[in-house]
Amino acid sequence: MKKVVNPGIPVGAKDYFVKIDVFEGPLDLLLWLIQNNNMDIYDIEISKITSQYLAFINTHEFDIDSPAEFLAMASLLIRIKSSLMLPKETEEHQLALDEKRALTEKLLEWKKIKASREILLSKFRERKNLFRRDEPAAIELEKKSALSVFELADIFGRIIKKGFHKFEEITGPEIYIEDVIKELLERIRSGEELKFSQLAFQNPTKLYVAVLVLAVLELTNKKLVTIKQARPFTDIYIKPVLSAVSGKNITEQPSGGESFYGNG
Amino acid sequence: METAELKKTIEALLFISGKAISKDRIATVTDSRPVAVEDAINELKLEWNSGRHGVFIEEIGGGWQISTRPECADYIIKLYPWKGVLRLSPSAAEVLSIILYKQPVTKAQINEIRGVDSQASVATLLKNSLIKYSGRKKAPGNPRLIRISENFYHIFGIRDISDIPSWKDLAEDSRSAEEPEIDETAAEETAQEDE
Amino acid sequence: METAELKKTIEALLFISGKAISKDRIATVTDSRPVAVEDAINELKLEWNSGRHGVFIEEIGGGWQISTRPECADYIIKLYPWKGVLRLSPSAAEVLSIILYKQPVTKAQINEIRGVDSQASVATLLKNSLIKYSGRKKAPGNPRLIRISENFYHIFGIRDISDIPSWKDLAEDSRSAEEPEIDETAAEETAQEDE
Repeated sequence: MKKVVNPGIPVGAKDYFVKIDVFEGPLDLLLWLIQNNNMDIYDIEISKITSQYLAFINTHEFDIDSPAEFLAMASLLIRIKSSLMLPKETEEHQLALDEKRALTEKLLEWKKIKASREILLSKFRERKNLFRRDEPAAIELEKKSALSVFELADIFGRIIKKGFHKFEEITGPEIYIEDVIKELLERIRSGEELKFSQLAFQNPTKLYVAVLVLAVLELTNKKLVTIKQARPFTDIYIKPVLSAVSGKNITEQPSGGESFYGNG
Repeated sequence: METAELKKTIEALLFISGKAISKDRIATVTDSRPVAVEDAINELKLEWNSGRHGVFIEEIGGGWQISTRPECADYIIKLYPWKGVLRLSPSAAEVLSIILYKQPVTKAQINEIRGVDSQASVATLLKNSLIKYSGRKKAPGNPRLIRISENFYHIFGIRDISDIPSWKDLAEDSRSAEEPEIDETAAEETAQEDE
Repeated sequence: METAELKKTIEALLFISGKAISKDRIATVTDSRPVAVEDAINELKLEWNSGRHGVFIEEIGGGWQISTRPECADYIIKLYPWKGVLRLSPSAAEVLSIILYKQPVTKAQINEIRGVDSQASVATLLKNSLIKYSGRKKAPGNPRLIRISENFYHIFGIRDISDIPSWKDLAEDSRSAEEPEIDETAAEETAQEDE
């Protein structure tokens, strides 16, 4: 932040060397001059202020950030000053009075903005060490569908009703024994011992459990696995018959055909 | 840094981050030994992970993060509907319904039923693990067969296959009703789902 | 929802959000009465805001949020260096003041009040989400209107509009000090303009 020293214009003896922030704009400078002269903002002594203003911008032209605006203010001040020297009845004099009033209004508004600026700057300093997260936390929620299965069924119903297609019997969702067998084979290929309860738990539906039983029996029948149960109502363990599992049987579709189980 | 201060600082870091921070990173930032960080986090866990709080400290992939308790998930979804909701475009929903009731089907069969190409919808459904490829049809070209995947059951909140309504029953109902009740508006504005 | 559950849920919501959430929003999401929400938050404040924790619950812009304690600032900046970069120049503060009291305003109006061009300050404030464009003025050229944004309240720690002096109370001149009348209506109007 640039500092300028009081430009040596006639001010009260109280502040000969006043260090001030570089003026933000012409209003800033004007207000500072008015306050330094202990002038009533509602009754600005235009000629005094104008000469001090001009003196300042002449000596500080290189410190000024936006010279055009400072010059515009200078010409306004000069215009008001010269018009006020005309007789009171003249239109120019009345116009200058209006402009002077408007300038007072702007300065009063400017004072408020400056006061607010100071409040904001101090609040900012107080809080510069407080932080928050501006974005929602990155969390994983299990996604839920906005559509329900009933709506899906309805959509399907409407597709069918369009009548373009003759379907053979639609049976509803299906679980294929081939799929279950394939999955079991994939899992026991590594020599893993499977627990029936674990398998059933991954899709705990009556249909799946029923198909699972059939699949396990099928695999036993083909001598690909052995099943073992310590005593009634305890878990059933499914173990690979290693020689068979490592053979090429395993990659074949174990039982073909269209056998499936559905709820239709 | 003494333990109480370290604990405070770790709390601040975990809260402001919202995602996992590794032990080493915490140690570097707080200028502490990793062992001290671990001790402090264990103490914090005792305080935060009692079940009394709506958040807890969780170890994720070698780091720690603050997570919300599962029982708060419904309210979080109400606050940020886009966080946990999968929305399907009308065409993806159509394709999904066909796969649900006609599985296993090939892409060509789906296209035939809908009368339009369904490649984009199939890709969306695959990406969201709602459907899967499984097996090939014994037909020229051996096209891949598409089925509903296990994840479908979770996403649609179905426990049992018997929870899936028979489309025929619904079709009977909607014949008597004036209009099938489908939330077109919800589906329309949402061509693709948010993260 | 009973108090213990409500407290848990509010913790989870505040954590997830990061930004302030209003009492009404929390009440809607948790399906509770605003009074119950306020009570629960006051209890949470007693637990969280002891100074023993690295975070605390504070009221900002008419809502509540979790903020980190000032003594943790250095570590947070080490973890997220960009958190420490916000600087507020006097001219930016000035422009912000004009927007705060005159919103919605156009850039031209700001320039007119300051007597200098404010483009650079407006750009900085926009970049830091302290202000936002919102709508256009029905005037030649349809200039864009500028308002204070939500982040403003957080950065300056403003609970609600009564934390800021009303336009009338700012820098009272000796002349008007003789009639110290607080313009309640003006303050209310300003409050409504903010969102």
